[in-house]
Amino acid sequence: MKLIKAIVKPHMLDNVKEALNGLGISGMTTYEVKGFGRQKGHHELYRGAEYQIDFVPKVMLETVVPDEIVAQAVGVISEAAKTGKIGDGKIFVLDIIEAVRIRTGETGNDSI
Amino acid sequence: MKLIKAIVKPHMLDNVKEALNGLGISGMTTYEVKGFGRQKGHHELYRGAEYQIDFVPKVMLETVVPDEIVAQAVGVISEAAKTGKIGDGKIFVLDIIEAVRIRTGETGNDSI
Amino acid sequence: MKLIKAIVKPHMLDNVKEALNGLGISGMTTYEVKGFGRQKGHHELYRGAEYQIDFVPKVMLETVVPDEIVAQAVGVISEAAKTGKIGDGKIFVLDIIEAVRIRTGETGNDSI
Amino acid sequence: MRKLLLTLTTFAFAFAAYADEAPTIDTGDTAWLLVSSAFVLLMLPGLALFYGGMVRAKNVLSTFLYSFTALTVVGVVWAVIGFTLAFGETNSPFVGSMQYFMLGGDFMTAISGTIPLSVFAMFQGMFAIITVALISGAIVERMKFSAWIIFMVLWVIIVYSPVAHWVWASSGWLFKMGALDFAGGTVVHFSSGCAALALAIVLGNRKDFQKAPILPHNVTQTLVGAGLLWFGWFGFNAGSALGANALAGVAFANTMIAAAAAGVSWMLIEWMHGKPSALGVASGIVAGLVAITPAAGFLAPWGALVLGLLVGVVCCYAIKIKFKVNIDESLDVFGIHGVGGFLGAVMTGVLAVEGKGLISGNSAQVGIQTIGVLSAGLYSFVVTLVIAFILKATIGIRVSAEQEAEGTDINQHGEKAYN
Amino acid sequence: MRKLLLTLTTFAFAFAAYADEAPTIDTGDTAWLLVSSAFVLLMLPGLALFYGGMVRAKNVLSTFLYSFTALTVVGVVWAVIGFTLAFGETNSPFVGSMQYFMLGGDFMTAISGTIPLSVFAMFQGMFAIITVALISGAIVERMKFSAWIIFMVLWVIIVYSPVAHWVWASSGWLFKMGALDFAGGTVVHFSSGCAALALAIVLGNRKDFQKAPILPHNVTQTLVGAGLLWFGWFGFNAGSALGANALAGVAFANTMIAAAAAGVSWMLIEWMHGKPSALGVASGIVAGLVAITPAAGFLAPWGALVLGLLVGVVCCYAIKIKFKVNIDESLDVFGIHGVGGFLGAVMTGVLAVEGKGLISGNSAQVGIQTIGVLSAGLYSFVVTLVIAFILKATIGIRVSAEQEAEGTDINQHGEKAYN
Amino acid sequence: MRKLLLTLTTFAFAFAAYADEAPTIDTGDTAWLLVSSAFVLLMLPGLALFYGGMVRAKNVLSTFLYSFTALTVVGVVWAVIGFTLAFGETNSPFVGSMQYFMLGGDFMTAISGTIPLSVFAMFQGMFAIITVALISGAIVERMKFSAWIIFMVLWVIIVYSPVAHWVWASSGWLFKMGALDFAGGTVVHFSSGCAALALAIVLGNRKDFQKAPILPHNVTQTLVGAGLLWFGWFGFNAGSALGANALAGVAFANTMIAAAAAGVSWMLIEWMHGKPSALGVASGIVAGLVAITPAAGFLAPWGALVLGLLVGVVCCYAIKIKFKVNIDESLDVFGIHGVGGFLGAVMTGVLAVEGKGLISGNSAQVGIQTIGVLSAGLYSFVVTLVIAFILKATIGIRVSAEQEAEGTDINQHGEKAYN
Ligand SMILES: Nc1ncnc2c1ncn2[C@@H]1O[C@H](COP(=O)(O)OP(=O)(O)O)[C@@H](O)[C@H]1O
Ligand SMILES: Nc1ncnc2c1ncn2[C@@H]1O[C@H](COP(=O)(O)OP(=O)(O)O)[C@@H](O)[C@H]1O
Ligand SMILES: Nc1ncnc2c1ncn2[C@@H]1O[C@H](COP(=O)(O)OP(=O)(O)O)[C@@H](O)[C@H]1O
Repeated sequence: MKLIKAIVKPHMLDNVKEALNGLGISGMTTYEVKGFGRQKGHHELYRGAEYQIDFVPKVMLETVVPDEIVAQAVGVISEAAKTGKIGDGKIFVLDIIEAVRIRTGETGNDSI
Repeated sequence: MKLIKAIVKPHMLDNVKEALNGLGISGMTTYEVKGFGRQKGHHELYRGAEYQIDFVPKVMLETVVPDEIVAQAVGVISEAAKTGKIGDGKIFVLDIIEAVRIRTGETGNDSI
Repeated sequence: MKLIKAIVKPHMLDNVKEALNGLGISGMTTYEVKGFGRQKGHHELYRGAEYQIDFVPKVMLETVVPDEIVAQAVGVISEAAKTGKIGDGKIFVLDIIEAVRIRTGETGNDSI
Repeated sequence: MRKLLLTLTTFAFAFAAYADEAPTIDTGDTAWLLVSSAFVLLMLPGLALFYGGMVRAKNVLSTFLYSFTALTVVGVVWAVIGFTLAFGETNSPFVGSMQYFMLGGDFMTAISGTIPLSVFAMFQGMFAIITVALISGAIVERMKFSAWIIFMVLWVIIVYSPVAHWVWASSGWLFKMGALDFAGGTVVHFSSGCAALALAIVLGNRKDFQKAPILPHNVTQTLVGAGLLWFGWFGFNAGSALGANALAGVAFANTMIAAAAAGVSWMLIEWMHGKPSALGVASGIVAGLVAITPAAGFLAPWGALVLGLLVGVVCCYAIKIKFKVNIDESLDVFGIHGVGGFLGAVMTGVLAVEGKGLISGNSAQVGIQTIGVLSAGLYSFVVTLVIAFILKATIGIRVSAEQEAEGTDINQHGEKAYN
Repeated sequence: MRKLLLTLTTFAFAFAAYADEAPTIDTGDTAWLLVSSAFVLLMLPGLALFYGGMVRAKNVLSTFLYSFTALTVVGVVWAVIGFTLAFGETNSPFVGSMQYFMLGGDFMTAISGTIPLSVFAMFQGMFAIITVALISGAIVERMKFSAWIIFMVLWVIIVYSPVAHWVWASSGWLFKMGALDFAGGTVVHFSSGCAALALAIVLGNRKDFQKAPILPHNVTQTLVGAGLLWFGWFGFNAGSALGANALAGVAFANTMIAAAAAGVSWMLIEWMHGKPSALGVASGIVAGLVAITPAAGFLAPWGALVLGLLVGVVCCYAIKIKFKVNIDESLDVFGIHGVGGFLGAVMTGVLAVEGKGLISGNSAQVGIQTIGVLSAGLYSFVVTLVIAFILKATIGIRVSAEQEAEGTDINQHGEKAYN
Repeated sequence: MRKLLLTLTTFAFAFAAYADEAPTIDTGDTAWLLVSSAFVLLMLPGLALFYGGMVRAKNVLSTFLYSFTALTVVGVVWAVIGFTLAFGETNSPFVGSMQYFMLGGDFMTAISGTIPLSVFAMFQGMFAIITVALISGAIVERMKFSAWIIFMVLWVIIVYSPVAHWVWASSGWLFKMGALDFAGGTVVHFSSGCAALALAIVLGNRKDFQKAPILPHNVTQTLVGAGLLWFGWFGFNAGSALGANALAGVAFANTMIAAAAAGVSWMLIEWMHGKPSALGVASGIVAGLVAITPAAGFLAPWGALVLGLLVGVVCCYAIKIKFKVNIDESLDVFGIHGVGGFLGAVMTGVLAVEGKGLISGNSAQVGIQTIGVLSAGLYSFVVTLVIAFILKATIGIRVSAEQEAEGTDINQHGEKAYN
């Protein structure tokens, strides 16, 4: 199994989720993050003090999938999250040694 | 060392923390996430517009432990987080290549 | 490539970011977490009920870097995040199997 | 009743001329009107909270600013020209004279009824402000701020002030026709509801409307806002008695009862179809306040109860129409202020006691009410359409799709609400 | 004093009958009472914020709704039957007549003292509403919404209206006994405190009570709520003078002083044991306001200072009892309104000046006060127990354990406060 | 005008002595002043929100507490000694007598002008409270809570009460000199602005000032706060007419207009340099309210418009000075209340109508105004410096660097705002 971490634009999350569902991947976990990268942030001005805000709000999506469909999953995420503009985000793949479904105690591919 | 990522129900977190403490594991990091999976979300109705909210609030717990106690740790988390109802969550184990305690510069098992 | 996860004190984040920028690492993702560890939390008292709050607010910084500069990166983070007081945090390094820049489809070192 | 008292004032002036007896200020009436004016001002932060809670966090400051700039911009416009356009003495049925341009002339010493003219002018000014701000519920999350500012200036001059003249000035044509509007069901609510609809049509729907969930970011804000609105509305309605008298007492009681009743009936309808929601109770309260506005001084308490129960049901269904016709009048300005204001105006003709309404023997009133409210609404709708099209054709009326996705707070105002 | 004026009204009516001189409305008094009524209404959003800030985010809308449905549901019940049960003219020592059922009869024109009866009725209605809402502090995070709605209807009819009659109507038995309750220490605070205790007992503790931390989700809400409560309380207390007169001035001053003093003394006690907290200052302020309520028009300023300092200390300790006896009266309704209301009522008998209290030579008053407050409290406690048991046995009074864990906002109302 | 009425009161008393005709209470005036007092109290939660929204979440409760403890601590101090130091009858040009120590003597029955003395005393007390609270904007995120408490007690006794005597008591030296201060431009705003500056200097800058971004954690709080301030300010300014009369009406109108105008002009300046922000509109509104305070009853509406437009521009630039001189007067108390109060006081000398200002022929007034405002400011600045240095040398005035990083809510109050 592999853990896919995808950092995407917040308003593309729904798209990505549906694309993964399309592949039969229905388990995933998301959280809000702040990204730094090539995409510049913006200026904010509060009562005469100007601040360069570097971070850009992004969403991190994590999903653990069987080895067989990693490539496919990465592909559909890529496609579904793409706007073609800077700041579209990254996908990282990590190896998973073990996985457990707490409710049933199942492990491995059965658990995800 | 291994990184254990456990996605659990928010009100089970205290339980899990105590169980890990019982094993002598006192270092961990948690954050709030939104989970998608078999557990259905719920409907929300705002002024005539009905929305199916898929995400379910969960807590992610990450703890890095020495290889020797990984199995044990996974076991106690499983037990402590279980309600037996759908949505109890998952545990994933990943390999850690290196670990550093910033304060002292210690590395490896000494650092965690 | 490696994924560096660094848990640091919130007010040290700017320091760490600049140190990484100094190394030429400009891509990273951060989020707020709650840490448990040796650093004790604090007591809060609400209308006669006293609570021991164990968690301490921390920031998680994740950055994926080429293998060659992992050691250096870990070094500068360590340095930049250190106050010498308990609770300075940890750095964990994990292996990355694949990385993709969504916008361009580039993979590997080119993508980060 | 506001108009009745204005008439009385006119009579009083006339009488004074004959009898050489100057009209005098009553401190109790003046105290109540000073307070009422302040109460209505507080409805603006109230409205900002009410609306602001219902939008997404990335647009909340823009939403607040629609109300706060109504306070500032319309506040200035009213002092400069709005008041005199509405209430400057004249024989014109359509618009006031320039007598009080810049609040000059004898503004500082004149008396209106039993209160200083300055107090009357400020009380009326608060109505102009809230009416404009109400409209903003239809344009949230996508209108250009610059277009909003210009829109407000034009609308208060071209629409609000004249319509207020029609209904409340003693030479106004609707006033002369006998239309009853105690505190602004026609002038404030139906006219803003129609303007909201027109603006929503020209602006177009939000990208996510009927596509992705648009969840209210903070419902407690909306509830607190509803509470402030209710509080302020006592100034709005009972203040429209223009004195601290029995009429004010009745208007106060009716306002209380109608709001409570509509809060209950909206809740029950929701419960019938599912769960009773906080947003529903708040919406019902506001609907009740809207409907009782034109009627507050004309009904007996039982009439307020009936009207409140009715409007809670009607508006609870009315706000669903926008999904059917696919017009994103986002926060239901038409669905609540338009529909509720219309219902209140017409029902005033039905339920008014003391020989004023159908129920007490005046069968003509329902027709008069209907003509009055429709004329004002139609005028408001058409002029708003024209203004909106001109704005669209010149400086542009809507932010870009990218800006909409990013949120209007950052790109229109360079700031974020929550850090 | 409220009762004294009612007596005067009665006298005035009597006199009018003889002298053929109708009672007249004073515009200043009327203005003040209109305002006071609105001020008390604002205490409801204030209470919603005060309580809502102290619960967890998943239950905040339910908590807000307890106050907002008090406004709507009790608002309707009061108009239909509550007012007449409390104040309909009668010789009964226990309950009013049906004279003002549905606010009919001569409601729109009658005068009470120097103000329109409609204003008096609304002012009193706000008291009924806030009293019911106060109780909700004991039931947060676990009561079924349907049970709450039915509870409110029954409680205001069976408990509040009669007790108000006992204390404030000129034929009421406590009134006749000479019990002093300027603005509701007995009727409002002690009676709601006792009802809260009874409900908490029947409901049972929250699952997490004394087990897991139950942290207030937003203390700034609680502080803002305390601010609105303080503001509104001026209407509550100084409005109970039923006129804009010297008595109102004294009641206002005493309200200010007692609240300030209790805020200080609670803060100092906390500081003695650790750190002075924001929640503590807010709690002290409310405790001071509670205690001065029955006393506001009867004390000299130094008396208000003493009472305020005292209640801040007493309540700061009293709220810890619930942990000892393991009764989860969650937001300290009994600890603050019960204890503070009792203390205020009894201390009124001690500190009242002008021959009314112990300190000015009337040694009997303390006893009368104690009997008065205990009777009302006991009645409220017992009837509440009965209502609660009936609810429990029929529709159920508490959400399931799972719903409690999930939060009552989602499962009772189908919505979330923050998105 | 407040002083004029005080004089009238004195005359009235004198007259009463001769003519054996007691001064009487006017219920309308009393109603308005009761309300005005409550309105000003509401400015404190308003200020807490206004300031609290601009700090970081870890310091918001401390920031709220500065205002709430002003209510409690200064509330007590004012009752005990502040009021009598300011307004106890005397011939001293500098400080009042002990006549009303502990609000004793004939406090409960005395009359001031046409209102009960108790009402006058509370109205004035609210001014003392808000003045102290305003200062706190300069010390947020770093002052020790204990030092703040002691500072308040000393400052209200040594600075506020005497200065109020100078300006508003009929024997006060600035009053006798003829300085005009309708509602407190000098006493409240410039004096608190100068105190803020002094405190900021002694405290030193926040660690992050000009180093790391210090973002407002919740701008909606700040906007709601601005709304409550505006609302309350009507009591502040129009209440200073000490009656519900034409003067109150004018003061009300001018307050409305100046606030609106300054909100507009600040917005336009920001727009010129970039984007118009919500924080800017709110700041402009407050600046307008500050500047009109000393002038409210003396200007014609056009004067209020001019003054409002002017102060919006001036303060929008003035708040940038702190970055140049590197003095962290954090929330711009000097930049807005100091600068705005000074401008308002001086411009009152220019724009006052009816022969009081330069524009209506009184060329001496500008000089008198300048002397008046500078004397009060200088006195406030110097005494504050002394108090601050003593606090620093004894109990310490600032939290440790570590505590500052952690946030003052946790370490000063043991609690967190948001959980
Ligand atoms: N090396 C990295 N490690 C971790 N996260 C990264 C890295 N580089 C970029 N990111 C994340 O991806 C997001 C998008 O990257 P950015 O460089 O702005 O645009 P793009 O992906 O289009 O080149 C960033 O906001 C950040 O959250
Ligand atoms: N493949 C997956 N990858 C990442 N997270 C997952 C995956 N599957 C489930 N989760 C997480 O686990 C939670 C529980 O899973 P769910 O399928 O709802 O119930 P259960 O674990 O009882 O089968 C989800 O809400 C989600 O956060
Ligand atoms: N074994 C672990 N796994 C994951 N996170 C850890 C672990 N140990 C510590 N942490 C994180 O590092 C933070 C600092 O650790 P702590 O033990 O408090 O201090 P120090 O790093 O100075 O020894 C914790 O708050 C927690 O977020």
